[in-house]
Amino acid sequence: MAVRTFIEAIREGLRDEMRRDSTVIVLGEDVGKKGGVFFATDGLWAEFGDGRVIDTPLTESMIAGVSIGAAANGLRPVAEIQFADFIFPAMNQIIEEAARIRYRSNGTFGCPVTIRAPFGAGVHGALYHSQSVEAFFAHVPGLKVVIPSTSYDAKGLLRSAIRDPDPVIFLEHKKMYRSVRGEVPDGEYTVPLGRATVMREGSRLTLIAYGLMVHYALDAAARVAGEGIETEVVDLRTIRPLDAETVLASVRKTGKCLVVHEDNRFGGFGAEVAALVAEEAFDYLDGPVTRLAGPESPAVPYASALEDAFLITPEKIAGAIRTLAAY
Amino acid sequence: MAVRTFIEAIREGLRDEMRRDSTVIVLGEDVGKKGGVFFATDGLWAEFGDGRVIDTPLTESMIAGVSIGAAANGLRPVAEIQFADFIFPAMNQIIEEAARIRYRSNGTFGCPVTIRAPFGAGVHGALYHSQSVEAFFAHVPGLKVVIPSTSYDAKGLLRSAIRDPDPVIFLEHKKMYRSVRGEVPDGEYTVPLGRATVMREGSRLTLIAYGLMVHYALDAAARVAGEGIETEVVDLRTIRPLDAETVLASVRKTGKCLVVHEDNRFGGFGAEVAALVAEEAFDYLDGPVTRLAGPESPAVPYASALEDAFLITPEKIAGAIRTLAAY
Amino acid sequence: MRVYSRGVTNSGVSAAPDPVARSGLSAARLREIYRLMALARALDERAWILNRSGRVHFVISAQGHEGAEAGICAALTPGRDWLLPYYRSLAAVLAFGMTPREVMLLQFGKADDPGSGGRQMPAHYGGAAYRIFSGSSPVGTQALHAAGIALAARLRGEAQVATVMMGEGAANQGDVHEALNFAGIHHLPMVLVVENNGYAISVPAEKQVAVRDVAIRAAGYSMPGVIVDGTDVLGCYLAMRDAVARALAGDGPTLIEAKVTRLTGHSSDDQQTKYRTEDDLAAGRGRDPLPAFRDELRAAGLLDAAAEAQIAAEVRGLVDDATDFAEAAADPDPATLLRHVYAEPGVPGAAPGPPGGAPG
Amino acid sequence: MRVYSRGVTNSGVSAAPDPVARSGLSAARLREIYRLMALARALDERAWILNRSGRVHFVISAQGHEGAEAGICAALTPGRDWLLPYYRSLAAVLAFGMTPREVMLLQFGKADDPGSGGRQMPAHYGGAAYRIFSGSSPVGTQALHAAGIALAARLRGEAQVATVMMGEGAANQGDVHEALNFAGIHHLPMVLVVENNGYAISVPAEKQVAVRDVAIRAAGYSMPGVIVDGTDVLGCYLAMRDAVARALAGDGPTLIEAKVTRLTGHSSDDQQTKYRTEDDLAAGRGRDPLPAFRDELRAAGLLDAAAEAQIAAEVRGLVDDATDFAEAAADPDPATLLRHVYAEPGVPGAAPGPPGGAPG
Ligand SMILES: Cc1ncc(C[n+]2csc(CCOP(=O)(O)OP(=O)(O)O)c2C)c(N)n1
Ligand SMILES: Cc1ncc(C[n+]2csc(CCOP(=O)(O)OP(=O)(O)O)c2C)c(N)n1
Ligand SMILES: [Mg+2]
Ligand SMILES: [Mg+2]
Repeated sequence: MAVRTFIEAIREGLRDEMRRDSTVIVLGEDVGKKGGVFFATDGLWAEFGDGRVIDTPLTESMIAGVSIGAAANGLRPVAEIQFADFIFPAMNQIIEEAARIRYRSNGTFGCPVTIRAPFGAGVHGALYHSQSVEAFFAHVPGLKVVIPSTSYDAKGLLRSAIRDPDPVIFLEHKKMYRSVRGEVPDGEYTVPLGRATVMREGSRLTLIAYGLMVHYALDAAARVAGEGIETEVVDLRTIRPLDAETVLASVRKTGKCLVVHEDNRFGGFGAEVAALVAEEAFDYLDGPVTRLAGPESPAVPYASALEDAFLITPEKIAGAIRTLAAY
Repeated sequence: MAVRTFIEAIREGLRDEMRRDSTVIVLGEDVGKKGGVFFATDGLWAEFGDGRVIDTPLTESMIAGVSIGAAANGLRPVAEIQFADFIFPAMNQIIEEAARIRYRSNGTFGCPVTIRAPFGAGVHGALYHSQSVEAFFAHVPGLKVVIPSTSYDAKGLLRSAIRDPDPVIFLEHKKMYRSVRGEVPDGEYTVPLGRATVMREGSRLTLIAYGLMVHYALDAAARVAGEGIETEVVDLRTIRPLDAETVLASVRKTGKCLVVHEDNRFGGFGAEVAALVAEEAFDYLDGPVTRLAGPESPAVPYASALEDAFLITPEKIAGAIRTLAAY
Repeated sequence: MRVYSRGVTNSGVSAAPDPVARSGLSAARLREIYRLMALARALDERAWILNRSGRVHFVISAQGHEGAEAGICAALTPGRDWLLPYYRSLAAVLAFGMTPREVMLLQFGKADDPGSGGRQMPAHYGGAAYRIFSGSSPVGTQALHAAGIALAARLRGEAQVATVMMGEGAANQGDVHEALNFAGIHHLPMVLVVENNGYAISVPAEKQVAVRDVAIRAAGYSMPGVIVDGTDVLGCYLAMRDAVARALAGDGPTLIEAKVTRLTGHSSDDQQTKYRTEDDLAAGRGRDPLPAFRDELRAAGLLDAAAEAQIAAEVRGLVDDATDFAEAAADPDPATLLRHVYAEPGVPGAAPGPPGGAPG
Repeated sequence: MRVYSRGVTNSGVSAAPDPVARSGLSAARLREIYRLMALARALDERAWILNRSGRVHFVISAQGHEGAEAGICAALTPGRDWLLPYYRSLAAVLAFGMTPREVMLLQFGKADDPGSGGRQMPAHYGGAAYRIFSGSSPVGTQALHAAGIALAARLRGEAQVATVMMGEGAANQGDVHEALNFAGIHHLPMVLVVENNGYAISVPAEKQVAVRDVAIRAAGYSMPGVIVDGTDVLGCYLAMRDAVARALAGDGPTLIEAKVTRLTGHSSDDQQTKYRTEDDLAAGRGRDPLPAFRDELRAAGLLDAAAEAQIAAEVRGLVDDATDFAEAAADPDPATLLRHVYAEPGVPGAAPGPPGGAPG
């Protein structure tokens, strides 16, 4: 096993799938010679050429829409949206088209498209290079939404996403690209979509997270462990379909549930997790299902003082754990 | 007081605001001579002319974007999106622009734009003339989202929306346009944004709804009242900002909460209400917060047999009330 | 910008008025085209009767658009080429092989509707077996799908043309601009057919399009822009024949604007007298492609009374049969409401393109 | 399509090489334009130094674009007209009245940044006092805002021109097509300035734009399309002067494409040697508008060594002052994180347009 940064794992996943399946193409802004603004596609253009690694015009709706058409005609496009913040021009193509093609055609057309996008804050990206967009897509039947937190999962889930016959939104927290590293097997492996994983076992409460927040949650859990609070940390990995079983099994065991995400709280994905738990694990709960999430600001401001005030930190999580544990 | 259908109340609201304030303009597809596909703007073109009632090209992003610019230069545009299903091309303008202009400019620019759109199913509209889109917008700080259920509220809330200094998404369930009627005062009145209202008092459980579902909820509440189940029905009216006080006060009284909407359940607006209640009213709950919502289908199918299977009905609501009441 | 009009051939010289000589199509093929138009018209008229008698909820009509579509599709090769239709593409989907029964199954929303199993509104065509890509209601989106389909064909080195149809109102959508730009950059085998009927529901062209001719925009994407008269079926055919040749030669896309007329209200929910003058409506009726093409064939001696009567009888029979068949067909089973949200094991759900092809 | 180039005046006849005669601008005004360009350049260079020394997180550069912007803005009337800039519009925002201190406050993300109070990334300009509309990062959206601003001006019968700037990559966005179409239909007083520097980050123009000249697209919206050389500052001025006259006369919008060069990487995060050849970079450096304009003024005897030195000193002083001022300025108060999400009582938050004007 080799140690890989998060971004290296993604790059390898792309490369391996392109080698394995000649119908896989990559398209997006600057994915060619430059190799992507975060270098996720670095080296692919050199290896696979202009035909399969396409530098597109600066038009996100086109990136999504052309991917849909190409998929209808036998390809498996992996589209990159340069920043998740710029996915909104493609919303119509993703929600009205990609997500509904199989349904509206009664199963006669499919849409095997993967759309990758870096999301999340903490890198001085300001209002438009920091957003979390998962809630918009998680709500849409017909889509799958994947958010890995480790190098291993990033590669394994990406390969599954590319092979999946349905459209997958694959969100990568950009702060993890170089800060997260971990072991990745050299050979073929995949991680199935739709399965959460317990990253740390605990008895006192369940903490549900995904992406970067998993790392912060583990950090927080380690801090409070010294105080005798044993936190179980569940990494959702795929938020649609949600692995309700794993979530509920954990909460039924611990009796308490804290959901953490960086996106703003109101109508965020945490609401779904909380609502699920509140309904399905009601008899097991001995404390309120609690959400710790980004503030109700339209976006993340640039100035460090403001950005810091916005961000979720391990300290804030530890605080929320303590409060809930003490309930 | 005159009796008005829901659509008449909206039309009068538009007309009265245009008469009151010469900066109010109306724009959208077919809003001019035709008066809109549902006749919401009928008569406005004849009264106010080409300058203030603008038939736009078939381009929703333009409708939203031009409204934003016009608002920056002193107008108060009321844009119509012909069907809520067609709002997705405008998502970028609404979410990235309208919702963030005040914030990003530190309060030096505002965005007094109202965007009206008919939504909802039950009129054989099939996949693309039936959608519920409220969850997408309710999640976005900077936006307000209004969904009236009565003629009185439709007019009063629309006037408040138009006068509001911030962008308001104003969603009208199209099945109510002609089927709902009610008294509307002749003179000036408004209904404040952000305030829910208790439509029926009850002690056994709280039912939270908005739009058409309020009527179905009242119907269902009347049915189960005969069985001794007294249901309190709360009409949210504005879903962002949410009147958490009214919701929580009701649930703290009844101890049980059922949320109903037509949109699909997963990540729908009901999740936010359920999560709020689960967290803030935990100690008062004597039953699981329950959601009754549309199925996880990417849209509403055309054939009546399928559409009927999709739709929420008073019977289904009554069933959910009975189950929760019996908990 | 090129204009194909009667009396002008492909190569620009003055033509004999004879349709066979002008088009290079056989008399039999020309009668087939006429028959297709007549069939489309008859199916469409029947749908209105069904609607007005309360048997179907909704009709959106192809009347006035049949000539352009029939001419254009005559230059395409069903089975090889792809069609991305819109709701007025009835003649086109018939040309691509969809049967009257299938059209009526969609009109009634029945389980056996091949494109959607009764899920889509009438006129929202789709048919994997015919390479007709499933369409949605939001207009213009399918231009990008056409570009994607063309890109895949090109990558595999397969000769396929992706033809996408829409109204002039839809052509203003951002997606169409982005599709033309992408297709222009990559010289994709794609043809955009804009059926300009002068209205987007009630909004006249002057208020929706900043130019008189949408075709002029083609120059902005390095592709030919062509204007054809939608009542000149063979002009449409010739324009498309050139566009297809260009596409297959790797020279890239073409934008064809067909000037057509909308003979009905926008849909069964629309009353067009509210916003169109009687003069305007009369002018429209004068541009009906069906009698125009019939007269052209008659004048050239290619259609006699007997042939006409035979076609009329055949068409009537097909429409009656399709109506009866579809009306009697089974409704979708409510238990299928949640099928095909995601791929199901054993259901391929892939387009007919060779899935395992080896591009690059 | 019109082309404004050196030696050709507005009216098409061969011109005297004298800048004053060619432009009709006074020698003092020409020196002012040069000073503006030099100031923009110096501020920009300072930002890179600050970035490379770790004092600011991010720079996105205007170097190479100053000539086009300075020339264009010389034809506008700050206070009356509106600017919808993009991240390379440093010279334009200075022309509209933004001060070097204000630019640096934005660069450092300080509380007193007038456009956003430190909330926006550097180069995301805005300033209600200057009629500079607050911009976002998603490219192209501001074209629609410009159309809306122009619409409001027209409705009130006020003489205002809305000028919107963007790169040639951004011009492919659907929003830009929709904005041009709307502006064309309504003959709005709007000018779209496309600053074509041949790249969208790393993607060369051939892969992002299907045509060589974006200006050709203007014809598709019934407006003039104009090409100007971005090193020809007065050509840019003349083109814009005509566009402004047209806009104010009610004749509608204009699309001006300025051929410019990007002298730096896309931003401080980009290494352009990875995707550009040394020849290409050298050619770009040869098209720097700053020495070109300086030489033009020198040659005409409008700028002597003393004047040049004085401008240089002045600019250095302004940049030093702005840097020191901004670096020392206060950071935003974290307690303000949730302010201005919605209107606050007492904060007007409206644009400077007359809010109560009586249109129609
Ligand atoms: C994105 C979107 N907005 C609005 C509509 C509603 N709508 C359906 S057809 C139509 C007019 C279309 O006009 P045009 O494109 O000219 O086609 P025509 O019907 O005239 O053939 C409109 C506004 C839609 N289907 N999609
Ligand atoms: C909608 C959107 N997609 C992607 C980006 C990321 N991005 C920022 S600038 C840029 C390239 C812009 O190129 P161009 O418009 O030619 O302007 P230039 O930077 O060359 O002046 C890209 C891709 C963005 N800001 N907005
Ligand atoms: Mg039309
Ligand atoms: Mg550029």
